[in-house]
Amino acid sequence: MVVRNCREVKVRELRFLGVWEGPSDFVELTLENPGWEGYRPGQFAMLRPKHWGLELSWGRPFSISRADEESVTFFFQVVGRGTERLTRLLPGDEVIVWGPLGNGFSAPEETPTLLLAGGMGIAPFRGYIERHPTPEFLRLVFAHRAGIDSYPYQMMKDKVRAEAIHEKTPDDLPTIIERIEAEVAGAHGGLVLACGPLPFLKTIQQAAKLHQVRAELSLERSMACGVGACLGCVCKDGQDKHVQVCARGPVFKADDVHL
Amino acid sequence: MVVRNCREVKVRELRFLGVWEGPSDFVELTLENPGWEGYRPGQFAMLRPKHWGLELSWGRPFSISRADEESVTFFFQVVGRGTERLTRLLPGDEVIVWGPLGNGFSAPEETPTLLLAGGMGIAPFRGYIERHPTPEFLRLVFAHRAGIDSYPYQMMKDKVRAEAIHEKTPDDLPTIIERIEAEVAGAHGGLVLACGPLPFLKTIQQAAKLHQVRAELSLERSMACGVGACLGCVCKDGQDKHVQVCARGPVFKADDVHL
Amino acid sequence: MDLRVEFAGLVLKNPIITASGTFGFGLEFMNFGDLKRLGGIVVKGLSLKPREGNPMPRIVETPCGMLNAIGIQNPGVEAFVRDKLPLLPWRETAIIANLYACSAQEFGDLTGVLAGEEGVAALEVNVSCPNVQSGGAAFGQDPAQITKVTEEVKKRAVGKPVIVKLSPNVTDIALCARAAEAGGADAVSLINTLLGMAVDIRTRKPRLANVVGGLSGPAIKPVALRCVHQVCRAVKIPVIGIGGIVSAEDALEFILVGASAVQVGTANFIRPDMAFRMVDDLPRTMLKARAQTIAELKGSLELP
Amino acid sequence: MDLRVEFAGLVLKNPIITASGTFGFGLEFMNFGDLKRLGGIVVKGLSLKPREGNPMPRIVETPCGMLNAIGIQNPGVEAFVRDKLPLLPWRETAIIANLYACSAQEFGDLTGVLAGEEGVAALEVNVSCPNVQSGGAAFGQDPAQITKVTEEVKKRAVGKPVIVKLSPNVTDIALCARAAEAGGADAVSLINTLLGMAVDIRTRKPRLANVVGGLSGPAIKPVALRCVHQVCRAVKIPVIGIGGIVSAEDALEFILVGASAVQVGTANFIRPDMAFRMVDDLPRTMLKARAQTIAELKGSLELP
Ligand SMILES: Cc1cc2nc3c(=O)[nH]c(=O)nc-3n(C[C@H](O)[C@H](O)[C@H](O)COP(=O)(O)OP(=O)(O)OC[C@H]3O[C@@H](n4cnc5c(N)ncnc54)[C@H](O)[C@@H]3O)c2cc1C
Ligand SMILES: Cc1cc2nc3c(=O)[nH]c(=O)nc-3n(C[C@H](O)[C@H](O)[C@H](O)COP(=O)(O)OP(=O)(O)OC[C@H]3O[C@@H](n4cnc5c(N)ncnc54)[C@H](O)[C@@H]3O)c2cc1C
Ligand SMILES: Cc1cc2nc3c(=O)[nH]c(=O)nc-3n(C[C@H](O)[C@H](O)[C@H](O)COP(=O)(O)O)c2cc1C
Ligand SMILES: Cc1cc2nc3c(=O)[nH]c(=O)nc-3n(C[C@H](O)[C@H](O)[C@H](O)COP(=O)(O)O)c2cc1C
Ligand code: FES
Ligand code: FES
Repeated sequence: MVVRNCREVKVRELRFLGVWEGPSDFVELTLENPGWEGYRPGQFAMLRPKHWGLELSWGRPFSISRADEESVTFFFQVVGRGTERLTRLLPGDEVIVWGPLGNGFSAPEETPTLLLAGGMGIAPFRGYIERHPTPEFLRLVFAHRAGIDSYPYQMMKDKVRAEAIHEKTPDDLPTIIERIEAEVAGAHGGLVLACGPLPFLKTIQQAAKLHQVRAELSLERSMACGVGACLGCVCKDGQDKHVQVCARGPVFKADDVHL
Repeated sequence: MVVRNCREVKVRELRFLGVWEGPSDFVELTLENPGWEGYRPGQFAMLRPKHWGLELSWGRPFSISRADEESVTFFFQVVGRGTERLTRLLPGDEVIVWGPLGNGFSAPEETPTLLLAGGMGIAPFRGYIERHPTPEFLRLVFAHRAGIDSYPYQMMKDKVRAEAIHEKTPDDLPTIIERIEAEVAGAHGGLVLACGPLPFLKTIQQAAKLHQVRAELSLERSMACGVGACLGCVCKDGQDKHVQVCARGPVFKADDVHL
Repeated sequence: MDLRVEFAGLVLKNPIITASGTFGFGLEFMNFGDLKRLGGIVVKGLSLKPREGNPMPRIVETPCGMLNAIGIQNPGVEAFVRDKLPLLPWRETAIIANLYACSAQEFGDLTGVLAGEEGVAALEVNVSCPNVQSGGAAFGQDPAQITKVTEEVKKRAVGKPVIVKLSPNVTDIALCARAAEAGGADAVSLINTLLGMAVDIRTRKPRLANVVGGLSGPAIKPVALRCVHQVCRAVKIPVIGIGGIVSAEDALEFILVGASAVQVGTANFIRPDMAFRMVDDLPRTMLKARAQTIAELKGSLELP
Repeated sequence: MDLRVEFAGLVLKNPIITASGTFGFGLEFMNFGDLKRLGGIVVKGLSLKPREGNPMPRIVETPCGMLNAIGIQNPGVEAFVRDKLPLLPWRETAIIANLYACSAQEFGDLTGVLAGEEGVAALEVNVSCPNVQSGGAAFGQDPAQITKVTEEVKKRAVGKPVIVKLSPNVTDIALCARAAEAGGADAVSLINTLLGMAVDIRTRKPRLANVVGGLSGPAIKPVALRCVHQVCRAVKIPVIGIGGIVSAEDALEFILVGASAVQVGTANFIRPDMAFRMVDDLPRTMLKARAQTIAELKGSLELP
């Protein structure tokens, strides 16, 4: 497992630089530079606007989508009260941010690596592709429901081989599952990295096991602290022990986690 | 006591048309027309932005500063969580508004009427002056702490005789109290209308009693319902009975209320 | 869709009832919606004699809630019957009288005044009195007293349904519910407010003149839901859920754990048409729970 | 300004202590502030044997609060003493062990393991375990059991201060505090969480695998403040205030009603440097209360 660089982890109050809103409820949020150039894609941060008040007790976890010397970007979908309120940020508003948290995806050089993204699971792969030492070894397969323009897919496709699979209706699902399974099987000898909804991850975990493919899965859980303290976000690891997704994940080896 | 026109009282969701922010924390809030042309100055409304969520349990009461066929305007100072959040309204946001509530000030024709405003107590008098049938009988005396440009004073001075008294330091207070007492004494035979902080109202009540001047005072209380139902906002009337400030006030005859 | 609910001899057109003390005598809300559309209205607590209530300040806003120490200010039961009841649409909407007294005897006398009133659909007995400074525990904190008061009211209710309103400020609310059931209650309603307090460090004084007051609002919803869950499993009589309900979804949560109907309190202060809006929202919210009737939803919580 | 507080044989540099279960073993927060600046740290609940805790989901956000049913997942007291305690700045900051057990015997054994540890400043006894032998009610809901457990811990604590942590889920928390005092407790801390519940109308299931859980956060502050007020008037031993404290002002409110110190729980999730910020904010907040020392503020509430 990748160990995070603890010295970087701090709470900061970052100014909001501007929102780009895509169609419907998909939002890219850019904050001033937190100094995370050394983050590992797959790591996340907890976000909480300073003016939130007390109704929502927790920050909200989001994958770091990309970070450079200028700024850090998150990419999220509006699904509830917290994400809705995030879209009401005004330029200059400060957001309390702690991170980078958890571990990230492995990024071995010159290793054929299949990136499987389901919906918002595409977020961490944007930075992954940008930072990978040998991006020509990467291939992205992106399963999505909303229109492709809702996601930062095109700019990723410009950099690596990429294919998108559109789930237009629930009837498409069986074909998509088959396709994902085939992709995992075909990745034998390489590495599979996956981020997306739970059923998507389960399909990949089973296929990886069946075809003996090395895979890493990024999990989601409701999180209160984000730093391993509250024990609210646990899953079971390979030894059937409860481990914190925020601190021991969110990226797990596929054979070391119960979904 | 003026009885309100009940048929007008409704809950509405009014779009926010724009904020004018004066120096520091004095804000004028303009909402689309609620159809309150028939309101009585001194009446108030309860305001609550639709997106407020649940942290604040109550709406916030504000005097109707002015209303016409176009819009309604409130004038307030940022003093706590609710007023602070009101300043975060974005154009087009909807505000839940119920009103006009309570009774208003008397507005007898051709009666010398002294308007005594303390600080934010100036708010209702703006509409009062605009609507008065015989404004040449009005005189405004305005005691204030913040700079005069924080208040809509100048535009009122353009319409009626008006004087402002600036309380620059607490040392000015005794002089101001004396002045107010003298003004009330001088209003004998006419009518005094007052709105402002509690000590200000107390001074006026005592002077009115002493000099036997007809006076009406607008009271403030924390309010939950604004419609007389919760019994949270009571004061004692002349018979020492608890009466709701929201429904039986906020404007009381000076000799029919305990401060 | 069928929103009707029937329990304790009452037939309500929907399960949304406004809670005592938060909806005045109903009349204050006539500008904001048609009272006939509500399932029921519980009026402000009534005592035998008029009461002036507690001194000011009586209310404080707290995070997602509020404290109140009104002290049951009310014009007395006779003024209610004479001045308010005739103006209420009692043929269409259940008007429930909320009874406040400080002895079993007084409760009985109050019941005597109301039992003959055609316009009163049911009696809700407030045994919690959290606002009133008393040396020891309130009635509602002593199961034996609950049984006694319930019997007394029941005896004089002449067949009118008797609902006992339970306090959450107890070790075992299920025990209190059983005590009401044992006394002959036709239903229980819960929860009344949680005992709370607020202070001001600037003045170094309590924020309520009464020092302590009752906590209500969304803040207490999890406690209320737990109490209703426990009580529904402890008694056979119907249960009315109260506490922090601010949406149709909240209402259905209480029905899911077993409530027959709900009462809406502090939410009436969020906006005065809230209860009417909740009635409007019920059908589409029931769709989220894949339910066509309130009856099928009631108590259908799946436990692990 | 003097932020120091002394009580129950403890000397803390300030009254801000982090609450059990919300600050891990302290080590998780080393990136966010200097642990030495805290008055104290109460570590996650410890049991004799390691515990896996409850199944997921374990936490739910509620209005101005949260529910948790972690189930005291912990590596066991021995792992704590071996792996965590040596890494903590126990010479500078009071490290308080939180003890969780389900019988008086087990509490005694736990105490035995910790009593000899120099790094442990005090023991906090969590009596919220359901007492299986007495029908499911928690130890903490039965004054006699509280006395018994306190005596057992006190007997084996070899002079280490014993703090009994009280549950608010009782009719009379002052009685529980007196029971702890009678058992020899050096202090009481309160409140632990309120029992609550949340359900999902879409799945028709409870939102916690454990069905019920503990409510914490600003939502419960008024209840906590009332409990501390009642307990401070009922016992002579020092009281530590807990419940919904999210600012230095909140902390001073508890001290005003009589607490000797406070614990900060759910607020640590608002931002992980919250406890450190509260220490920073104390001096300017004391100015608002016109106080130069914590001691002069303590219990200085003016009652009507
Ligand atoms: C490590 C990590 C990284 C994440 N990265 C991203 C990202 O890059 N982009 C993105 O859009 N989302 C991401 N998520 C999910 C994101 O945290 C949730 O969508 C967000 O917290 C919802 O907040 P809300 O207040 O809007 O919703 P709430 O009102 O809290 O809940 C709305 C709905 O979302 C569900 N939900 C709430 N929290 C979570 C959660 N943590 N995970 C899954 N479902 C949840 C609830 O059950 C409910 O159905 C990530 C989650 C984790 C744990
Ligand atoms: C009938 C009526 C008309 C009013 N008209 C105006 C107006 O035109 N312009 C204006 O600026 N203000 C007016 N007020 C006062 C205004 O309602 C309060 O300033 C506002 O509610 C404060 O809300 P908050 O959330 O910002 O403050 P909070 O966070 O609730 O409290 C901040 C401070 O203000 C005090 N406070 C809170 N509510 C009130 C209240 N209702 N009255 C007095 N003090 C209060 C609190 O005690 C505290 O000290 C009026 C009040 C009433 C009752
Ligand atoms: C201002 C106020 C006054 C109340 N008065 C009464 C009362 O007179 N009788 C009573 O039984 N309950 C009274 N209650 C309690 C409510 O009926 C209800 O049980 C409680 O507020 C919890 O519900 P809620 O969270 O929806 O408000 C009052 C509550 C409030 C907020
Ligand atoms: C996630 C979580 C875990 C907790 N674990 C424990 C525990 O192990 N032992 C204990 O005595 N209290 C535990 N508590 C209770 C807190 O210590 C505290 O008493 C309670 O949360 C109220 O304070 P607050 O409102 O500041 O959070 C826990 C609370 C939370 C939120
Ligand atoms: S969110 Fe607290 S342990 Fe993971
Ligand atoms: S605010 Fe409710 S009665 Fe006046």
